[in-house]
Formats: sequence, C-alpha cells, structure tokens
Amino acid sequence: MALLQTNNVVKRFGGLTAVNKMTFSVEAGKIVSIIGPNGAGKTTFFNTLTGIYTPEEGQIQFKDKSLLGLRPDQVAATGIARTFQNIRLFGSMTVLENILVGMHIQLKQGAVDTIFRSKKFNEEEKDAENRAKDLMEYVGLKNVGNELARNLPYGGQRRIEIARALAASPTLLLLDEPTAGMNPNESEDAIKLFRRIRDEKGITILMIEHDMRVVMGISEYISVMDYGEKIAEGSPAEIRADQRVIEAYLGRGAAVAHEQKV
Amino acid sequence: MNTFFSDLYKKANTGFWPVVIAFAFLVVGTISVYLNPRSLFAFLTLLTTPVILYFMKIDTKVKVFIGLLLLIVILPVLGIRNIFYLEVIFQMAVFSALALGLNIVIGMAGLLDLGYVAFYAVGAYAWAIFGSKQMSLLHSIPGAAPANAEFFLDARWFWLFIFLGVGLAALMGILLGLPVLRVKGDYLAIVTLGFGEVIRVLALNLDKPLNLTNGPQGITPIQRPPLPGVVQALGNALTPLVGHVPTEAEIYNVFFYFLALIIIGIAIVVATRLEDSRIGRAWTAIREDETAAIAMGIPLVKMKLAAFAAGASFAGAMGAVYAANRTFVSPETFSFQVSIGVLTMVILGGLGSIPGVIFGASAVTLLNIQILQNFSLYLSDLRQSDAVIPIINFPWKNLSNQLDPAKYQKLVFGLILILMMIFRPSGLIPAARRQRELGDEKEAE
Amino acid sequence: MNKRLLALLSLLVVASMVLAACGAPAAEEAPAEEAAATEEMAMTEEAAAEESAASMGTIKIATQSPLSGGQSLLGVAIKQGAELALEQLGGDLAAMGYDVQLAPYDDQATPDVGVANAKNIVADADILCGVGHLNSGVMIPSSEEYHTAGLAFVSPANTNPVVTTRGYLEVNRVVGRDDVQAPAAEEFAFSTLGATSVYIIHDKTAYGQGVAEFFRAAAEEDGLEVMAFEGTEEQANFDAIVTPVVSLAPDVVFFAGIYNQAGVFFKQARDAGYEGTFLGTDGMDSSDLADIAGDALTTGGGMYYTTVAGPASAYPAAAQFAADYEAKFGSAPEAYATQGYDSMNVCLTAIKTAAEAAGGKPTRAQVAEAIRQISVDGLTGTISFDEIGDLPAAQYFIIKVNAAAAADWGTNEIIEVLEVASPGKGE
Amino acid sequence: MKQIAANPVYKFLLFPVGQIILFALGASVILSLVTVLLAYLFKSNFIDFDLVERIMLILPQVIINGLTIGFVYSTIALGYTMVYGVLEFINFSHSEIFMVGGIVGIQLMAYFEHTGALATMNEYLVIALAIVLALIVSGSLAVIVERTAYKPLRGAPKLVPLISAIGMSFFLQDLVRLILSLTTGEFNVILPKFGTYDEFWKLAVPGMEDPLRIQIKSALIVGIAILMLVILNFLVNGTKVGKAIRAVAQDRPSASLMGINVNQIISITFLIGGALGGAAGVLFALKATKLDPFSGFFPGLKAFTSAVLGGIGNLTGALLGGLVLGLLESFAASYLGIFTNGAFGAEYKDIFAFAILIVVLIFRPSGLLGQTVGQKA
Repeated sequence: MALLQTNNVVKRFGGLTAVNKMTFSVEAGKIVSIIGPNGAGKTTFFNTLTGIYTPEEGQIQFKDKSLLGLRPDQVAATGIARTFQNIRLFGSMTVLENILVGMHIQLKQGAVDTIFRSKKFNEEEKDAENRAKDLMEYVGLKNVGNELARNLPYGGQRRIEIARALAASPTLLLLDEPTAGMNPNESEDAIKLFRRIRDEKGITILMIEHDMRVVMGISEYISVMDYGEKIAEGSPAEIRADQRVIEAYLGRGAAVAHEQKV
Repeated sequence: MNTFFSDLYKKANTGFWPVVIAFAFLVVGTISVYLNPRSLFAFLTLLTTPVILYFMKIDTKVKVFIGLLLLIVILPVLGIRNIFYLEVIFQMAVFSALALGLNIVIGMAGLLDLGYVAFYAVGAYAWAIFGSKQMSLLHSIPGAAPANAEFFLDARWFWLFIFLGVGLAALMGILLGLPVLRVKGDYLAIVTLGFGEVIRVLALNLDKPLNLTNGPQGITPIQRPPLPGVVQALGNALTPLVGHVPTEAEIYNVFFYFLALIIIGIAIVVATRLEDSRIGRAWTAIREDETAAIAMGIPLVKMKLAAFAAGASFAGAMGAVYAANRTFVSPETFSFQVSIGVLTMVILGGLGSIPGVIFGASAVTLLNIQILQNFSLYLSDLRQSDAVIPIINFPWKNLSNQLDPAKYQKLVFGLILILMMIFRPSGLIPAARRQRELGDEKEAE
Repeated sequence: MNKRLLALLSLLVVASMVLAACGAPAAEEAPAEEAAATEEMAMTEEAAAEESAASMGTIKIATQSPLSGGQSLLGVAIKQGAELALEQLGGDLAAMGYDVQLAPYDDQATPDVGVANAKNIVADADILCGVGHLNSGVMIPSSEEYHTAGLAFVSPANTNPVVTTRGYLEVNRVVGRDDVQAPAAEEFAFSTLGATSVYIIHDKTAYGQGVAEFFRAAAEEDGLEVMAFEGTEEQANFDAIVTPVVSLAPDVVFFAGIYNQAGVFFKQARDAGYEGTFLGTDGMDSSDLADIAGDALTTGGGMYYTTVAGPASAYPAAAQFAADYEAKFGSAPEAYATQGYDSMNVCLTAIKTAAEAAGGKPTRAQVAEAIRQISVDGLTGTISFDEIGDLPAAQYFIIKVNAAAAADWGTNEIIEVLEVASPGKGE
Repeated sequence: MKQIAANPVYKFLLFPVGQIILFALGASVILSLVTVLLAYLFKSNFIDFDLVERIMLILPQVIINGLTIGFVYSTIALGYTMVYGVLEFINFSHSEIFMVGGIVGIQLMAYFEHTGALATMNEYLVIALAIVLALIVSGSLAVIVERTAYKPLRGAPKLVPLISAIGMSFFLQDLVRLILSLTTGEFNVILPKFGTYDEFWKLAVPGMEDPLRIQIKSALIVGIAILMLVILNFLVNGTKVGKAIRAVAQDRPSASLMGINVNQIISITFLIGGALGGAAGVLFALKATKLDPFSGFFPGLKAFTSAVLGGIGNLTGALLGGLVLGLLESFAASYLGIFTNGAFGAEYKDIFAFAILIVVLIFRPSGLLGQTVGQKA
C-alpha cells in the first residue's frame, strides 16, 4: 500500500481548474518528484495535500487515513512536513528557534508546565535544544544558532527550512522547489542531503522541482503535470523519453523537431 | 561629540564604576527625596536607579540587592512622606501590567487589538459589582441608593476576585477571539475597537432593565480587603523611618503598592516564561508567517485564542486591584483613549520587548501625571510672579492663558509619538531574541 | 550601542536635573525648603505662629478641573473663575502677610489623573483648600484622598448627591443637588407650564443621568406622562431622537446635560418641526447656547432652564464679574466660571477666618472646620453649608430664555424663584 | 452593449449614479422590510399599542435620516479606503482632516457673516465656496501630514505608521484647539444662520396622513455627496492619474518600474482623500451646526467602520458600507426603543453598528464587497 494516495483530486478557483483529477501515489521510502511547466498546478496540488486548500472532489489518503477536511496543522500532525517555494522562515526569530517551532507537534509542555518551569518542561526544552543543534549540524549549518533567520544567506535559509521541517520528525517530507536559486555546486550538496535524509532517517520525500539535473539525478519516480493534470509518470528514463512531456515543456513544434532528431 | 560620550560611557561601564554610579543615584536620590519630598528632580534621580541597574554591567546579586532595597524599603518609606509617589508607582505598575498583557497579543502574537481596555473593565467591574452594595441595588434607580443597603460579599472575597478577574477576562478574551478568528490584520483592529466600545457602552447602559453597573454614576463604595495583621505590623515598624505613626490610609497606600508590585512581578515572570516556550514561539511564528506556522502543525485558532486569553488575564487581575484601590469605578476609566494609551506605551517601549513595554508604560505614566503637570504648575507659578522671560523681557504675567502647556498635553504626546516612530520605530528598548548558550558551536568572537 | 546611548542620555538628563535642582536660584530653593519645614510642622499639628508678620509663608489653593481635552472649555472656566477670585479677593490674606498662590491641576476629566493629582495636592503642605472638580466621576474618587488628608475642597460643579452624602467634612459644594434641582424643574413643568407629557433626554454623564432620573421620579409621582427616557452621547446628529420627538409631540422636552450638546439638539428638533417647550438644567447656563441654538430657543414653546446662579440682572455683582472676567481672559465667562469664583471665595474666606482664629497659618483641619461655619456673599447669593457640605437651602431660578443670540443673553428673565431645602444625608 | 459601456456619459455619470441609487434604495428597502417583518412577529406579544403602525409612521423619516448621515459616512470612508488601498494602512488622522475641513468651512461662513456679506450672498454660493475652501485646506493638510509623518516610515512594519497616525491625530486635535482658542479661549465653532436651506419640502404621499417632510439640507447633503462620488469615480477610473493610483494600489514595485512616480501618486491619493474628507466635513457641519476640535473622532470612527464593513480598499465598498451603516444606525436608534419598550434605546445604536459589523465579518471576512483573498501559500 502506498504511503500517500490521491484519487481524482480536483481543485478549482472560480472557473479555473488548477488541479484536475489527480490520481497519484507515493510509495514509502521513495524519493518522488512532480515536475511540470510553470502554472501547471504543482504548488496548488501541494497546498491541497497539506490542507491549505480543500479539494472540490476526490480523496487523499495518508497512511490509510483520509486527510480530507483536516486543517493544515492537523495534516502536519499526521506526519507530513513541508518547505515552501519562496522561503518562509520566521525572520525575526533565531535559527535555533525556527527549528524549535518545527518541533511544535512533538513538544508536550502545557501552559502550566511553562509558567512553573516544571521538571518536565526543563528536560523537554533541553532535549529539544539538543535535537535542534543536531539538526543544524545535520543540514550543515554551524555557529548560526543565535543568528536571526533573516540575516542568513540564501542557501543557509534553505537549509534551515529543511531542518525546521525535519524537526517535526515527519514520515513524508514535501519540498517545494528546494534548489531554486542555487548554483550547481549548492544543488549538488542539496541532492546529497536529500539522499541522506531518506537513507539515514527513512523519510519519504516528495518534491516539486524545476532543475532537470536535480530531478533526474535524485528521483526514483517522477510525475509530470500540465494544465492541472497528470500527463505522465514513471522512472526518470521513461519520463525523459515521453512524448507528451517533451511537448508540454517545449511545445508541439519543438517536440516534433526533437523526435526527428532522435 | 558622540564618540566622546560613548567613550565616557564605556569607561563608566567597566569595573566597579557601575556599582558606584548605581549606588550614587540611589543614595543621592533617596536623600534628596527625603529632604525635599516635592521635588520632581529628586524623584527622577531616584527613578533612574533601576534604569541604571538594567543597562549597566553589574553583578546580578548586587543588582537584586539594590533593586530590592529600593522597592521594598526606600520607596515605601519615601512614599509615606509623599503619597503621591506611591500613586505614581502604583499607576506605573497598573499600566505596566496592561502593557505586558497587550504585548502578548500584539507584540508576540501580532494581533492588533484596539479594544484592550475592555478586559481591564471586566476585572474592575467584577469586583465593583460584587464587592460593593450594588447587588442589593439591582432594582433601584441609579443615584438614588437607599442608605440601608448591605455589602453583598465580605471584603475578604477580594482575594478570590483577583483570580476571578483573571478568569473572567481570559474568558472574555476567548469570547472576543472566537467570532473574529477568521478576520485578519486591520479588520481585527476595527472589530476589537468595536468590542472595547461595546463593553464601555454596556457599562454605561446596564443600569436598566437591571441596575448592574449603576450607569454613568459609577459604583461606590467598593470594599478594600481587610489588611492582614502582618501588614499592619510592618506599617508600624516604619514609624521611626517615617517620623510618625502611619495612618490606615497610608498603610493602604503602601499595601496597594506592594500588591501591584507582586502582580507586576508575577506578570513579568509569566510573560517571560511564556515567551520562551513552545507557546511563545508558536505566537511569534504566527506573527511572522501564519501560513508557515500552520504548516508546522501550530493550530492557529487555539494559539490565537490562547494569546487573547493570556493577554486579557493580566488586565483582569489589575482591574480588580484597581477597583479596590479606588473604591470607585465608572465607565470614564475605560474609554477608547485608554486602549490607545496602552498601545502607545507598548510601541514606545518596544513592541515585543518585555523590559521595553514596562519602561514605556512607566515613562508615559510619569510624563502624563507628573512631568507635564509639574511643568505647567511651574509656568503657572511664573505667571503669578513678577518674573520676566529673559532676553525678550516679556513679563510671564502677560503670557496668554491659552499657551498653558497643561492644556496641550496631547499635542506634546502626539508629537513624541510621531518623532519616536520616525527616529526610533522599534521602541526605546527594542525586542531581542534570547541568546542561548550553544557551547558546542564555539561561537566566533 | 543603542542601549548605551540611551543609558548615557538618561544619565545626562538626570545629572543635569540634579544639578538644576541643587544649583537652582535661591528664589526657587527657599520655598521648597520652607515647604519641607512647614510640612513637618503641619504633621506635628503645630501652628507656625512664631513667624514674623512680614512673611507668614505661602498658602496655595489648588484647582482641579479638565484643562485639556473635550471638556476643557468648562474646566478652564472653573480655573479662570477661581483665578479671578484669587486676584480680586486675595488681598486680605496678602495683607496678613501670606503669599497666596493658585495651583491649577488638570484632571483631564479622567478619574486616574484626578486621583493622582489629588495625591500630589495633598502631599503639598502649602495647599490648604481646593476648588474642583467638573465631573462627579472624578470628584468622587479624588475626594477620598482629600478626606483622608483632611484637605477641604469646594466643588463648583458636582451635583451628584453621592458627593456629599458620604458625609465628609472636607467636601462641600456651592451648587445644588440633582435630587433637588430635578424636582424643581419638574414642579415648574407640571404646575406652571401645565404640561401633561414630557420627553426626557440626558447626556449619559453622571450629572445628566442623575438629574434625569430624579426628574422622571418626580414626574411619575405627579402623573406627568413620561413618553420616553433616552440617554445619548451623540454630539452632532440627533435625528434618531428628533424623529420620535416630532412624531410624539410632547408638551415638554427635558434635556439634562450641557449646553453645547443640548443646543445642537434644540436647533435640530426645532428645525424638524417640534413646537413644544424645551426645559433644561443649570448646564444650559451659557450665552453660547443662544449662539448654537439660535431662535430655536425663542420660537414655539420657548426654552426654560433651572439654575442656582441668578442671571446678571438679578445679581449686579455677577454683571461686574462678567465684565472683569472678559477683561482679564478675553472671553465671556462660561458656565461654572461663576461657581469657580464663588468656590475660591469660600476657600479664601475660610482660610482667613481660620488664620485669624489660629493667630497664624491655619492647619487644614482648621480650614475645613471654618468652611462649615462661614457665610459668604457670593455671586450666586449667600453661601453657607450644612453639616454634609451642601447649601442648606438652595435657591433655584427658573429662567426663560429670551435670547436668540449670545449678545442678548442678558435679556433672559426670571420666571420663578424656588427655595428648596437640601435633602440632607440619607433618605 | 459594449458601445454603451464605452460611452463616457454612461460610464462616468449614469452608471455610478445608478449604482448609488441602487445601493441606497436597496439597503433602505431591505432594512424596512426586515423591520416591518420583525414588527409583525412582535406584534401580538406584549405591547398594547400597534407596533406596526408606530413603525410605519416614522419610517420615511428614519430612512431619510439614515441616508443623509450615510452619505456623509461614505464620503469620509472614501478617504480611509483610498489610503488603505494604496498604502495598506489605517490613516487614523483622517478624522482630524475631516474635522479641519468642517471648521474651515464654518469659519469662512462666519467671516462672511462678520463682513455682512452673508445676508446678501446666495446661500448655495456660500456653501459651495465653503466646500471649495475645505477641499483645498483639507487636501493640502492631508498631503502635509503624509509628507511629514508617514513618508519617512514607508517600508516600516505595519504598526509603525499606525502609531504615527494616532500621534498625528492627537497633535492635530490640540493644534486646532490651540489656534481656535488663542484669541478668545473658545473652541466651539458655530455655524452662522443664513438662507433657507434649513426649511422643509413637504411632499404629500398618497395613503399617509401627514406629508413627507424632507429637509432641503438633507437633500443638499445627499446631492453634494453624490456629486463628489461621481467626480471621484471619474478621477479614479477616467483619468491617467486615476490609472496610476490603481496601478500603485495593485503593485507598488511594478508601478514604479513602469515609470510611475510612486511618491507623487501616494501624495495625490492623500490629496484626493483629504479633500473628500474636507468636503464631508462641511456637509457634516451643515448637519451638526456646531463643531469643535474633537468632533472628528466619532464620525471618523463610524466612517472607518463603514470602510471595513464595505471591504476596505474597495471604493464601491466604502460607499455601500457608509450607506448601510448610516441606515442601520438610524433604524437601530429609532426602533430599538420601540421594540424593547424602552428597555434598550438609542444609546445602543453604536453597539448595534459594531455588532452588525462583526456579524458581517464572520460571514464575509473581507467585508461586503471585499475580495476574499485566500491564504496564499
């Protein structure tokens, strides 16, 4: 059984159908990518998965439970963490605090514990702090725990966002264009990091990505969206050869030319 | 110029100097206030001591010692010599508590609340209604109280009502929060403003059909809690320091001073601890980016309600204390202007900064009830004397009455607000995130 | 850096203040020291009789009223009335060797500021008497402080019964009480005007509502039909009340409030076609009313108001006062300026009496006692106080307004004079 | 259809006027129906006189009152909403700009009275002159305020300009008071009496005993307000400047890239909003007959509520919000007492207005006409 399974998910904005009859699944332990031209509905699909949008039709199953009707925070509590296309850190909090916010679901301290600084509170905070430090190291950040998140360089901010998502100890990690704006070297590092996350922590990864090198380099399975619909899926090699994918990306004429070349 | 001063300050802020300076202010301030109980300058000198304690490098133990000496011994003694000072500090504490509460809502959770005074009113009216004769007057016309009415509850219930004030205000916070949760940003501002007005108008109008609030007449007398024997004894212990046996009224003043001090102490501890916890981090996350916060599993509704409730509770507690201190409440105390005033204190001191908002509340209160008043009294003195304005040789006597600064407090206040926003928008003591000991990270420098 | 700069600044400011305080010219320092000294004496209840006649020390009289904000018009009038009285009547005390000064405080019409000021006032040992406040809501909590400190205050404006029914020695007023004034107005409406129906409006202040409630009670007793009882904070747009007033057409509209709100209402109601009579309270006693309401006051059933302060025509002294006031402050006296003047008069007379009796600077207690004993010829008639600080028998004038413009305010005539005894402490 | 839409007379005159009339009539009719329906429901319960009859008796007057004040609210609300649309901030000092307009207008009339010209001048000319002066003074004042107190704060966190605006509001109140009271110590400004605009038109309505009385003043206020709204509509939708304003409101950085001088456009927005506020001030003064430096606060608050009710940032919304709020207030003030038999009266009208606002916002979080902006991810 797939970890995440959607059936005929439809999301409309007024007359525009942003996501149309998406049937899609992610197997546990895989790294899966969704690709597609700009405006294909990928991010909308992500937002539908995470509860920001409610789909008009269809089902979403995660670990055999329906996610429909759950608020984003409830979705997060089931074990789905995410990053954002345009980095959304809590800018005026420190890096460490950003990661601690990511642990919100796991921390059990209540208001009474907090106000009286109970033993439970202190132990939990200490533990959380240590885990946060480990995570910072894990994503390759050093000596920035007390920096304000907004003061970090771009690459660093991307890493914090991933660390923050990992802090929730998710089963499934959704990455929305995680390497956007990175140079090839940085992308390379990012790929390594994603692999490590999957291999060492056993977290399933679903990502939206534009950079074909990244997609082809890391994905074990790829779905292609265009105009809100899934037009193809398969292994990287299959996708590379898929006629409709080439059409979608390059237009029909180019596709024909490409075919002739091949 | 600037470097000269900062060099000077650097020198002053090393070694034993800070302690010397703090002690100097404490001693000079104490002596001058003692000898000259009406001098504003003397009082300000004394009040500078805590500011120095806060800013300068002094060993924590020494800080605590000086602070406690000032708060527990010096101020009460001086306060009995001039009860106005206790009043000033009482009001500083009241407004600091309000500012701390509002700071949770606006500063931490980022929810703009323009009707905060409503919660203060709830706490005050709760004790006012049950701690006075009002419950026996439910069917009488406002202003025509029969003389034989009885107090409804024993005065000792006051202690419970401090907690009830907390609870009721928190409940009101949640009630207000529930309908407005879908509303964001500036919409929230107008809805909360409306809510504040609703509470005031209710206080003004609930003299019929049941006379619950006595309408514009206000409720009086409200009982004060009976003084515990210890307080009485402590008061009497002050006799040699004060020069006479303190009267009951003076002891009450000291008592309310300490009560306010305790509440503000608790408020500071609660606010600080909330800020540095899962809850506080969730609030800040909501303030910074709602969408990202909710994706981290933070339940928006619950946390926003918690912010409203926590913020409101501070005001509720102070409301009950205020009602007992004044023995009188009326709707005039809970106008929109007060909400704006508290907001101003928060912003002026530094949004989200706990020391900042206390400083802001204290500064504004001091400015409002002491400094500007004194200034215009001084001018009034000049006008009654034969003195002339130097250089232009214009007699003060002939100065138009319309130029009296006491009349233009709001003008001054408005100007200060604008200038502050332009030149120091993050407040007098800006918020800073907690710096943690990250030993294994080996911080450079 | 910022922290440092801030701390440094505060250091400098305070340092300079200390310098200023220590190195201030002798003129400023000396009275301050004296204040400390006299305070000690006052505390030990020793009269400073030994001082030389040439300089018997400073006596201050405080005023507390709103000097800023929306209610400052009336608050300033109180202060200026008192100021004028001090200037004109302070001579006796000056001749005795006292330096008499005014200490005007601004209560901003808020209880918090009022109480804070009250504590500041009672802490100033030179202050022996006070004049204030405008709002009962401020007077009631503030007077707790005056009572505690034994400092006598004379109220020029608070008509709420509670102000005096607490029975404090230190609290007095030169105005009538709501529970006296309102029945007087009702009596006039019912008997003299022969009204059968009344529409009651008040301004949602302690004053207005208090009067209105007592008016209603009296009306119900007489069988005068109360068609409606409305409170409004509205200042500008009275449509919502005008409409039912016009459609119900009561014989009398009773407005308990202050002229600058009532005037607008009168005008709008008359414009809308109401033809009956307007009746108001002493809050209407201002020539500005005529400017605001214009001929709304003289057309239809006209306009009447009750007041304890006789019009200038009845009191030549009041006319002189108005002229002096205008000469000094450049504007005609507002409502409560006369009462401010009379309150100060009471203070000065009492201090003088007490000083003569004590043979030196009197204590606050002596002044407070003296106030209850004196009888003063004020602008508004003879002033004396009963055992709770009320005027024993307030004289109420029913005034018919003949003026449609401020300049003609003097043409108003007295229709009736009612003498009503104070109801005293309890009921 | 397309041709008609392109016709400037249609686009800039008939359409907006039609829209205004539609809103006014629609809101009045709906509220009347609700009230009468409620009256029927209450009728048999506990009140002995005929509730419905009492309600019908004053209904026309209640509607007229509501519309008159509603149009004033709308005109002020436009100032709030324009500034909000462009800068996304609540211009708290707008209520003082409005107050200054009213006071300047009255002062001009008082000046005419002083010189004796008032008696001989055409009354409508006097009012027109007062409005023009108020337009100029309030508009300029708004620009000055923007330049001094808000412009330096551009880009700062949202609360910063808000606090500055609150400070400016305090400052202006006392400054006006200072100026007014310098000579006499007085700060009440009283509208001089002139002309016949205070009088009533009496319209016989079939089926009603008394004729319907419409004060010329009310008609004047409504007429001028509509004129202002039409001019504003033309300014915003029919001119190049208007296009620039809309562009800046949509997307400031892009507008700036397109060569629009954003600072200038923001100033112009304040100019227009302030001028409208000033004109509304004169209209309000005609109604209120007396102003003081603190008169701006409550109408300003109401107008702000209207803007939010309609959907802040939306010009049509401000118009609708003002009308709805004015009518609601008028209905609540006149009928609450009748319905509850005196237990609750006109004093609850403000609460009522706010309660309605909260209810509307619960169901439409962005106001009546505001776009529901979904959470952007």
